[in-house]
Amino acid sequence: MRTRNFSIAAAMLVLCPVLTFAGTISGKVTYTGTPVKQKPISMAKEPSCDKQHPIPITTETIVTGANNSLENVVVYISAGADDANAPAQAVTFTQKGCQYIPHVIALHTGQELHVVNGDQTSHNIHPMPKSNPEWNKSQPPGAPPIVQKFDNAEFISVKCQIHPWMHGWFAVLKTNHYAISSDGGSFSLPNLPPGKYTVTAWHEDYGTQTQEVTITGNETKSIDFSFKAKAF
Amino acid sequence: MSEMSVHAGPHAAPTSFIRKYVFSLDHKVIGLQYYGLALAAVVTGMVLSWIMRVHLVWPNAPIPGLGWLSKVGAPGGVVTPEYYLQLLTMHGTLMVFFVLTNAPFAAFGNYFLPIQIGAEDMAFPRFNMMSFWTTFVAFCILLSAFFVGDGPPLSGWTGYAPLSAVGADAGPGQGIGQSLWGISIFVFCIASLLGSLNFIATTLDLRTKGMTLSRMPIVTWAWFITSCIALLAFAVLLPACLLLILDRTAGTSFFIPAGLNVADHIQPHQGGSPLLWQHLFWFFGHPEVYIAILPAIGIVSHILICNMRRDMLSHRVIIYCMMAIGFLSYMVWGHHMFLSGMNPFSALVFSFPTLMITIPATIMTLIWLGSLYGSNLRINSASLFCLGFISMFVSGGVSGFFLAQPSIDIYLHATYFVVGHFHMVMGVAAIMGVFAGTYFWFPKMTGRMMNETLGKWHFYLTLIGTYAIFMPFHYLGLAGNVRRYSAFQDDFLVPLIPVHKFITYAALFTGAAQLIFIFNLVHSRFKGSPAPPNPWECTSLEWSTPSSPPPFDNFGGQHPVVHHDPYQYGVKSSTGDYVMQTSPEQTEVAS
Amino acid sequence: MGGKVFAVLIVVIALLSAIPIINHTFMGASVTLPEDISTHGKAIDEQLSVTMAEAGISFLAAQLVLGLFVWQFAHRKGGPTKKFPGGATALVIVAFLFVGAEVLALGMVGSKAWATVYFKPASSDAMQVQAQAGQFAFYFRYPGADGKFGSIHPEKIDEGNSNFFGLDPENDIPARDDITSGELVVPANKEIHLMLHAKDVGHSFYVRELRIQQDFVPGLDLSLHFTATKVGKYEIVCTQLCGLGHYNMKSYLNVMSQEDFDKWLKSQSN
Amino acid sequence: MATVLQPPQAEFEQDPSRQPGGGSGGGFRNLTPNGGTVRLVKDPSTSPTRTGIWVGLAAIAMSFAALTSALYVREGSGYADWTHISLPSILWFNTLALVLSSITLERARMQVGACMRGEESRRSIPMLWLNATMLLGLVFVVGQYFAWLQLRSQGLYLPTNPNSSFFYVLTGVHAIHVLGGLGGLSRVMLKFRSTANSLRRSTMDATSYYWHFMGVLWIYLLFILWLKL
Repeated sequence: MRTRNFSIAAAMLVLCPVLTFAGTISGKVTYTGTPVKQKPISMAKEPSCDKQHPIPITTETIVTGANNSLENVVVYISAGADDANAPAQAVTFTQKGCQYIPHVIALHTGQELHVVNGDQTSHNIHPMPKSNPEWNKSQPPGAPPIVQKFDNAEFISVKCQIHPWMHGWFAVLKTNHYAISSDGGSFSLPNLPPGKYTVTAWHEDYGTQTQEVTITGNETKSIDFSFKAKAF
Repeated sequence: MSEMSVHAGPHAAPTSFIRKYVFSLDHKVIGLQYYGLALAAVVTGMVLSWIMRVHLVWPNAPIPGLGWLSKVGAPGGVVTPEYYLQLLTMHGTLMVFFVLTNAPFAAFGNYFLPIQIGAEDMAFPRFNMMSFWTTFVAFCILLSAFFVGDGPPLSGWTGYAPLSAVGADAGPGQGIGQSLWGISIFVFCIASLLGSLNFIATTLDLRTKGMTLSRMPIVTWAWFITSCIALLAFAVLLPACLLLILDRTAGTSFFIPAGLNVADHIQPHQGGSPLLWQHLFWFFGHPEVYIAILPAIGIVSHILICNMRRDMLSHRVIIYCMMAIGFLSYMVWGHHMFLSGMNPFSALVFSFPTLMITIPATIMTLIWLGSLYGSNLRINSASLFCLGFISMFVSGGVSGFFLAQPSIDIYLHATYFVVGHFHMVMGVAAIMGVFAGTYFWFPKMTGRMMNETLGKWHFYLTLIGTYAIFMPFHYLGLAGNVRRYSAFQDDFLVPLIPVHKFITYAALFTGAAQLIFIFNLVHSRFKGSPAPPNPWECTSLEWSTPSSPPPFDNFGGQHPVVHHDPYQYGVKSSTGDYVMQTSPEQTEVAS
Repeated sequence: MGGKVFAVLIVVIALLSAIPIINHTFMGASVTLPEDISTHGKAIDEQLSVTMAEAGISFLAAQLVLGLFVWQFAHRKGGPTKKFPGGATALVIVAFLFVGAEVLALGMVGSKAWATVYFKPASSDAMQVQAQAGQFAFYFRYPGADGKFGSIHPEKIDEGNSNFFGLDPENDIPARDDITSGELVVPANKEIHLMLHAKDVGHSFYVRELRIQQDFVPGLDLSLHFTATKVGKYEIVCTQLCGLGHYNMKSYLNVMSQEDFDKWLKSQSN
Repeated sequence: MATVLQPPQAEFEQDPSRQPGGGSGGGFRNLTPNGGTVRLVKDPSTSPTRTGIWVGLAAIAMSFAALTSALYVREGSGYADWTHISLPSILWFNTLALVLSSITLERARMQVGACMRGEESRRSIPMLWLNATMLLGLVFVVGQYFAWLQLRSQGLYLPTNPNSSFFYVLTGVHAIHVLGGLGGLSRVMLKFRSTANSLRRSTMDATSYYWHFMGVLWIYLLFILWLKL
């Protein structure tokens, strides 16, 4: 997961002085109950994308893995970590096959976001923030990346107006300590200096959960999050 | 309103440059200013149409320089879907309001109506000046939309609510851009009202001795009838724009119904009626078509008579036809709304008067053709464009047969058939009238002749080009090609793209041909051969002025006296085969 | 000289322009009109053909006469002008009698075709389907087993999560078995009663082969009814400017045999 | 090609001053009669000002017709938000003021006419009536403003409901037109007071037609508001 690797790298930059005692919080996100079946998406109206998906893809609101693991959950330090600056590197958000890749990205407030169109058709990127200015731009094929920043932390729903099934999320955070649960719902927040942390897990449909974790010295604390699946 | 009384006296000739050429009260200068404004607008509008045509057939091709011109609208020079619609909206608005309303009506009307009735100036010169400069302001407001926020509006020149009313949620340009559009049209309405008021009062009150209503040339009548139509039409669009602006800015709900979810934003409105906007707009919108075409009809008849060296079989019938059309134009607005949820019965109610308009239109055409028969037709740039006008008027007219019938409209509504129809009948035809007028009156306006050879080439290329562009539109429409699409992706549209390629080439070609005209205009203005006082041997008053261009008060401190009906041709007289309206000479009309 | 050039030019242009019309009218080769798959479309097509014949004839006649007269009378060396036989009166009478009668006839016949589409409401046993148009897609929904549509909550609309109509299955029982679809699937030879609902701005429902076009008017739920006679897939496009994605706003009308349709409906409901 | 000719012989009227009232077409001459002293005009012939004012009033009437028909369509739009609002009581007082102002203006017009015909030398009397009209006009406009305040105090603002929207729009647009009338009136007074005495009968008449029309228009609007809101 590119975002995560890079966030580790970023964290290293920030934390090199205390690297000797760097703790790690890692764990797994799971769900209980039966989540609603994700519906297949018909891309009939966009042939160039349709032919890229011989098996129709489904909506990505709830992505589950083996043994009840839940993916696309943003796990981050909501309190306790030093409020580092935004890293210089940009986060890239790609539109390919009329899908957002990845479905959820996390970035730091003020960090550069590059939106890239990898398709042969025009896309329209329309984030709907609450506390940041809203914008709505189209991107023809071959057009340069759209470069934007968000100054306030929030979770922003993103849509493509031309292809209404395209839906993604920008998790704009005040910290560089974040991870997005992937393959098997696992996550890991490395390079944490000793201290008391609040870890928050956010899911676009199931909401948020928090846990208190204390890191003393060079250790790896493991915590798990478990969300209750909604019937509808 | 009582403003008008004070200026109604003959005003002294100005001396300062500003008063002479900028804030001039002289109807001739104001007419030229209108002409210049229309020229600026038509060039802009044409360039926009070029960009659109190119984008349609090469959707992903970067257009050189465009990326620099509009970073948001065309990143890297590739036109975005919204930018296409924004260009389309601006093209329509510029052409309909600032070209088709200004050039044949305001420009030529201002210059020649007072002269043709033997007056020193308009009835209210200061109103006249205000009306031009208000139009200019409207023009600037509209163009400024290119440079604000995310660009001009994208809801088309008809600005259908709620798309035009809900604001930025509806897409790029629907924020401040759309507001500027509304304000611009609002201001334009005020200007047009002042203008028409001036035309009407002038025609009714400032006619010189002997210039009875029945002795006014056809074109004077055309301007007069047009100003009557415009007065009522713009008086309706004005409040409509006000309500639209209030919906956008003050949170009222005239046009916005409840429970709209636009781009995941629930709109804080309720109870408005989108159809209300359509009714108000088209009550203006359809008469507007005739505001564009009637002056052209007048100009063409006037010039044709002079070049046929005979009166029309009956030029009065043409005037009556124009009146009939003007009257009918207020009973047909619903034919734009057959499919927008009106009571299906009212569709028929609107359909019949629409079909009725065919009758006066046919009568006029027959009179033109019948008058050509046995005439001594002179072929020059002006008369050629008149003939071109007739051809276009017919071509665009017959396609009206189809659209006037609700049953066929079910299939053809909102296809390229409609686009072809109105571009031919109100776009190209009216513009041909303007070209004819320009070639015909240029000697009077500048004292120099235009180059005839260039003029004829300009005509032939324009005629071929415009047919090549707009005839295929009809067949695209019959194939169900939907209009206002920024790209053709649907399975049934892709096979039509070659036709669109052809049209694009034709459009570029025709546009290039207009450069001949621009060159001719500029070159002749300075280097053209000096014009005799009455180069076309025409009878109406504008050719009786002591000089070309006419002196400040048109007739050098004197007042012409009119003795004849406007078109005394084919007679034996001291001057040749015609008698000036101002000449006391009595002759037998030999016909 | 100039006159003759114009005359030739205008005649050539007129003939070239009219070739498709002539084909359509006299050779019976339709002008790119797609095949009609509706029960009411025939009347419209006939009306279109009649109109095209009349329009084509008047178009050609006018252009050719124009060319002829210009050819004949341009630059005659002076001399008295000839008057058109009958003069203005004759022409006016001709216009009134012929054109007047023609357009009136057109109007009358045409209004019959219009009436077949719009004047009689959908029959009671017509299959009810709801269509929703929004920026920039069509969605369709079938009432499901209970034959009732769940109510629409605009604020609950979430296309990213396939809740196109803003249904609330949690609290709204009829909504639970509603079947929503991205394309309009209908059985052949059965009357469909389509209820149009606009989510945001104005849109329009246009299927060329069905000879149907009707606007979606926000706040005003219109409805139309049709019977498709031929199995196949046909494009539904939006013809009312609705925003930046207008060109891309389309869906499919999928006409199936009754049994295929039942299968499809079953596959959707579970 | 155009053959070059001598300028055609045309007859021109040499004496620009013409007696007023020429039936065949007007011309500026009618406005500046022999001697140029405007006061001597007894019965001014048709002047563009008179025509113009009627044309202008036609346009205004059309605009308000459009607005009121919009009101009817909006009411019939089928959405149940057409809530009755009670008209501010002060409107009746304003109406009275406007009607009175029309009467005073008519009085003033007669007096001015008398002055112009020289039958009345003192200009103070017409001025008195003109001032009265001016005052009543101002009373009306201020009264309308108070009417708005009354509505606002009931929590009815422009966007509150269609009825309040239409109330503000109709009264607002009308008030703007009345202000225009007041402007015209003040110009009439200035001209009448000025030593040059450049006031024309047509100006006086046009202004008063406009003013009366504003009164009639207001009564029509009041009726619509009373009927519909």
